[in-house]
Amino acid sequence: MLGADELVINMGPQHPSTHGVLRVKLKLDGERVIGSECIIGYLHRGVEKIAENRTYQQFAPYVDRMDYVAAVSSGLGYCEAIEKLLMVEAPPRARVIRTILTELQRIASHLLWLGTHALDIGALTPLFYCFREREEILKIFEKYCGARLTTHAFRIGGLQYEAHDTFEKDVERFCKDFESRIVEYETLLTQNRIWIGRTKGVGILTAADAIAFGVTGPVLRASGVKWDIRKAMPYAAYDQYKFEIPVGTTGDTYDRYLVRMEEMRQSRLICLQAIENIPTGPIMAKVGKVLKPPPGEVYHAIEAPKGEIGYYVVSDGTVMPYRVHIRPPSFINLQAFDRMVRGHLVADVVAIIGTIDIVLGEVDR
Amino acid sequence: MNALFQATIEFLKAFWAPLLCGVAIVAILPLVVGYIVLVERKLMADMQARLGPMRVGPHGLLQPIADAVKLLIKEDIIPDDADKLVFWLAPVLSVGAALLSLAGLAIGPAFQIAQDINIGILFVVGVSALGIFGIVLGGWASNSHYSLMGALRSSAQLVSYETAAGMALVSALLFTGTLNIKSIVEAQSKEGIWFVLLAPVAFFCYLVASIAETNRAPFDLPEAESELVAGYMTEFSGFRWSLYFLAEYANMIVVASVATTLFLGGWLRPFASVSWLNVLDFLPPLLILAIGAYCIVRVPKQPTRVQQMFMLAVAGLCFVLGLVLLAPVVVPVAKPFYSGIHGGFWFIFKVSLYIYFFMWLRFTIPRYRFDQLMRLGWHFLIPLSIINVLLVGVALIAGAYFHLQGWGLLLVTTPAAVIALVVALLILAAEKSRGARPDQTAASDFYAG
Amino acid sequence: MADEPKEPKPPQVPTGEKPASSTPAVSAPPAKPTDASAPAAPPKAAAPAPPKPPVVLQTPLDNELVKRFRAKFGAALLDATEDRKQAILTVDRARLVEISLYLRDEEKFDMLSSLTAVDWPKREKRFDVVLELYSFPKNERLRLKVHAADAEEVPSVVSVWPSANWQEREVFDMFGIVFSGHPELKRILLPDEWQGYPLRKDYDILQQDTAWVRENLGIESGQ
Amino acid sequence: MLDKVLFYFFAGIAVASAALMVTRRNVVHSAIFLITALLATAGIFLQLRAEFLFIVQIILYVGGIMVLFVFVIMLVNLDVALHQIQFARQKWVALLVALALAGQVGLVFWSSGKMPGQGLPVLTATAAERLPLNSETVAHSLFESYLLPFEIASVLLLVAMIGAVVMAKKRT
Repeated sequence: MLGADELVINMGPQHPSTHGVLRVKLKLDGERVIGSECIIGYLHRGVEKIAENRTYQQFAPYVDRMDYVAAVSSGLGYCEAIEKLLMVEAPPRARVIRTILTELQRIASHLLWLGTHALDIGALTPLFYCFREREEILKIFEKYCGARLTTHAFRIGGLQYEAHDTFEKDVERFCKDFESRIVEYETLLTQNRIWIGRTKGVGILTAADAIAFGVTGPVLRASGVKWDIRKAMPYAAYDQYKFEIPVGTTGDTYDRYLVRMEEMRQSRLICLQAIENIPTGPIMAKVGKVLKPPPGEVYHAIEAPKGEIGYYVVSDGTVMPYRVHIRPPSFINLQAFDRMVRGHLVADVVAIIGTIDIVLGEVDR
Repeated sequence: MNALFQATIEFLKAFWAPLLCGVAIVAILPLVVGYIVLVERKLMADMQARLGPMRVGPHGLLQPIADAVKLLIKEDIIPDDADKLVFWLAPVLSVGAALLSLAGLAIGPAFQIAQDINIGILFVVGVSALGIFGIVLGGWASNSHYSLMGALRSSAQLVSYETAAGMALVSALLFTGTLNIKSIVEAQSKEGIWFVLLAPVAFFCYLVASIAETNRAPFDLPEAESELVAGYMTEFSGFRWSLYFLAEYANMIVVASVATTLFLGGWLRPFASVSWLNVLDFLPPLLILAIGAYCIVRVPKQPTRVQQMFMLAVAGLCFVLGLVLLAPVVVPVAKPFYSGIHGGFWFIFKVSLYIYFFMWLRFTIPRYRFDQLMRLGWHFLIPLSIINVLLVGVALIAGAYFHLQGWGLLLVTTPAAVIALVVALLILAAEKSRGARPDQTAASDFYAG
Repeated sequence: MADEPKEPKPPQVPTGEKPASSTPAVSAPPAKPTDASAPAAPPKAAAPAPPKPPVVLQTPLDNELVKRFRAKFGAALLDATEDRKQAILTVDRARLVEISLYLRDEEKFDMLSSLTAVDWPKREKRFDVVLELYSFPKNERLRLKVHAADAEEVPSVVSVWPSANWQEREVFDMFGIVFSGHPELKRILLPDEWQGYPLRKDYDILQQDTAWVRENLGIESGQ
Repeated sequence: MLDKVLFYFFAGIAVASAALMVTRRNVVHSAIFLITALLATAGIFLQLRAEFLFIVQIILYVGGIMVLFVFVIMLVNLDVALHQIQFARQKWVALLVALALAGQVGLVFWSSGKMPGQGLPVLTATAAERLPLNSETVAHSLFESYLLPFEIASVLLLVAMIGAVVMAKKRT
């Protein structure tokens, strides 16, 4: 450990702050990281292989199990990809409800990130505040479709369930409460000297690097690239709503924190705009019980809480997809980890893993 | 053999009372620590919008006992490659040092085990610092990278902050001119003012340094669970682990007691020398009685009969305590016991407040990074405390020149504190401009100190 | 499962390989902003597409990009099609890196969002390696394909887009396609010693490396 | 009687752990025995009613220097040191030095026995209660009788400290 020697330390796969079964091999000089290697695959379930052996509808619940803290978003991406393949479109009402639920899911996912990230850096209390609000969102999910975590809320072609009676009221109440709750988190963290000391200048990712590594989502935006699929290639009903894309300047951990906080605010605004005016009408497009998309292929990506989640689906005209490839944001974003972590201390490794916001279910699929 | 026996008898004859007190401390301390932990969990729960332990006993009041039983009957695991002897020795060292240093403390004028050692405060500080060996050796003996790094961090941290704490103590000792614990408190009683007012900067330095020394958040890096799993405790489990735990909380009590003795007037009631404020003597008994009354109110709400009985018992205990506290104030016969009983109350009260502050910090703020912690210690706290010692010395000479006493000393110590504060701000500003340099973190070697 | 109380008639499904598909439903959605010819460059995809949209979904693509591309690389562009308004270029495997550099630097496809492969065992060259490119300035996606036979190596594009690194490892892991020039080509999701490539079509879903499972997990089967 | 028992107790521990400290192969074990030896010595100080020396011994030697010792030991790769042959060549030198020292000590005892009153000073026992407070005594002798040496030593230490800092700075 004295200067010249390197110490190789294994973080994980059982480590409290690798957020699952990520294993990081760190090469250390003292406590300074001079190299890292992520070893993944501990949670590999062969989702893409399963897809080739299930029908289009049967596979839909599987995507919920990838990013299990943002199942609604994964589901939306899959359903829209297959709709594109089928060349149908969900009716307006379904699209608006999808938008609301997806934005709520974005808030829930960011809340989980905030709580665990703060816990990694040693702030115990925000976790419980975040879970308190996340619980409200999960209750809305539960009321809507009966499930809280792996919701399978959407169907190919629209929705299975009509929004429950108190849907608008629940969402509105949550949004009203949530405004002051974000202020609570910010009081605990944003101006805190230690928090700033721990996050500012840590894990800097320049815009050029971010693009080169294919990083998307809040991590990319914190590096100063104003790019959000909701604006760039609007899907669901996002073209109807006004919202801002927050961007950072330096691309450090603190910026990513600020970007995600602002995103939660924007998601809240989108929800408020959406419940103002939910169109009436059918919630399901005309698709058959047996889905046989015409042969061909399609790539469809949406803005999940963690970044671009893309589905590349190839159809051979049968009831089962010929090939489904999922572009998981966590997996791609994690590639930039090595770039972000070099030259930092072990304590920063934890902050950086937290700030990328990975879910190992999605990294390993 | 006969001679040895005789010597033992002689020894016991001479020291039976302190020995008994020592045994009492060893016996009671784990219980006290258990309940401090319970209070901590309850406070944390309250600040985090949840309830905390609620299952064992009413409001989780029996939780510490359940925890203790669980820890005691856990399997004792020693890693294969561990150094068995040191692994066995380390937690014992840690807890031994913490318990030994408690012996020097005076909980009220009547209760002190090692009476009249004229190095009193040094004994407490010096012996409690030995606990570091438990941590370092335990970390080394575990033969694990995480443990070793935790141990290294711990020793570096302790060595750094010990200096600042020592300097802060020196500032306060300048006022007393003695190391004897009783004399320190008596000096504050004579001056009629607590040293926290005379040396606020020293108190602040000691506060920060004592948090770091006890490895509490935001300086809990040796056991930072998000980075080092559990630091030096990673490989320890069951009873050994609980010994470390015990040592940590005993150390908290020690540093809180030292701070109370030196800065917060020890067992003195607030404004002890102001006679018209003697009504304050009714505060402690009333407080305890109120708690007892609240317990009575809560009795019908307890779900089971056992819990109701338990609540009643707690209430009864409170009433007895309250009456004991009330007696010296009301009954003339019990007057001689006043200073002992009320002194004990105030001492424990102040220690609890100090510990409460530790807990409050832990729930509120994130953790420092190791280099930031070292920088805070070496670049800010140590210079500040050294400068403060000089300033307090100058202030005392000035005070002697003007024949100032008691509250009058504030005339000279306040400017000294203000100057120290300005210095502190200057140091911070300088640090900030240093921190602005981009290569700053890359070049600093934080182990070099 | 779409349990809708309607629709007695399932959409017609084609049985042949490629053509003759007629989906009566809303074809070529106008409201949905499409990817290939997004707002930034509307007139590009104009030329040959319109005549018969519902019948053949894969139409030849001949926009400005393809023209420039053809002028520069000529025969290296094997095929240019459009499927559901998404542009697909099939290029020569040998010149992949060169083409990638051109696309990144000249055509500003600065992000590689996804890299994967598809297995067509009956074809002469069984693998398609599929690169999904995105251009920030143009807000446009482009799909790049190369064909590769079983033992053929595909040039790695890690030097062009670092984000290809893990994705190429994943493709190697799942399909056994070797990427020449990859800095560290080894399995990523499966254990290093695993035998077989699970996403190949001839790898059954219940199949596993029994020897590995027995040796490392101490059980007979993971199923 | 009690005094004697305590003295032999502490002295025995000190001698035994000193011997163990030298003979142990494992550096950390050696350090532990050194700590024990120092603590036992502190115990003897305490028995002599030199409380200040006792606590200074504990704070400085055990709490300060030994922590740094152990710290450095842990930074060094122990496995390498364990397998090296240590001090093989100096064995005879060491033996010689030890013998010389032993002879010297023996000579002092022998001569003091020969010439009562001129060899080792024999102090008369004083009751513990009437002893002067020894932290004060130490302070007086340091800051009054031996002020100049004390200050010179302080300056020397300061110079050493600054020198160490400068050297450490240069390295990086």
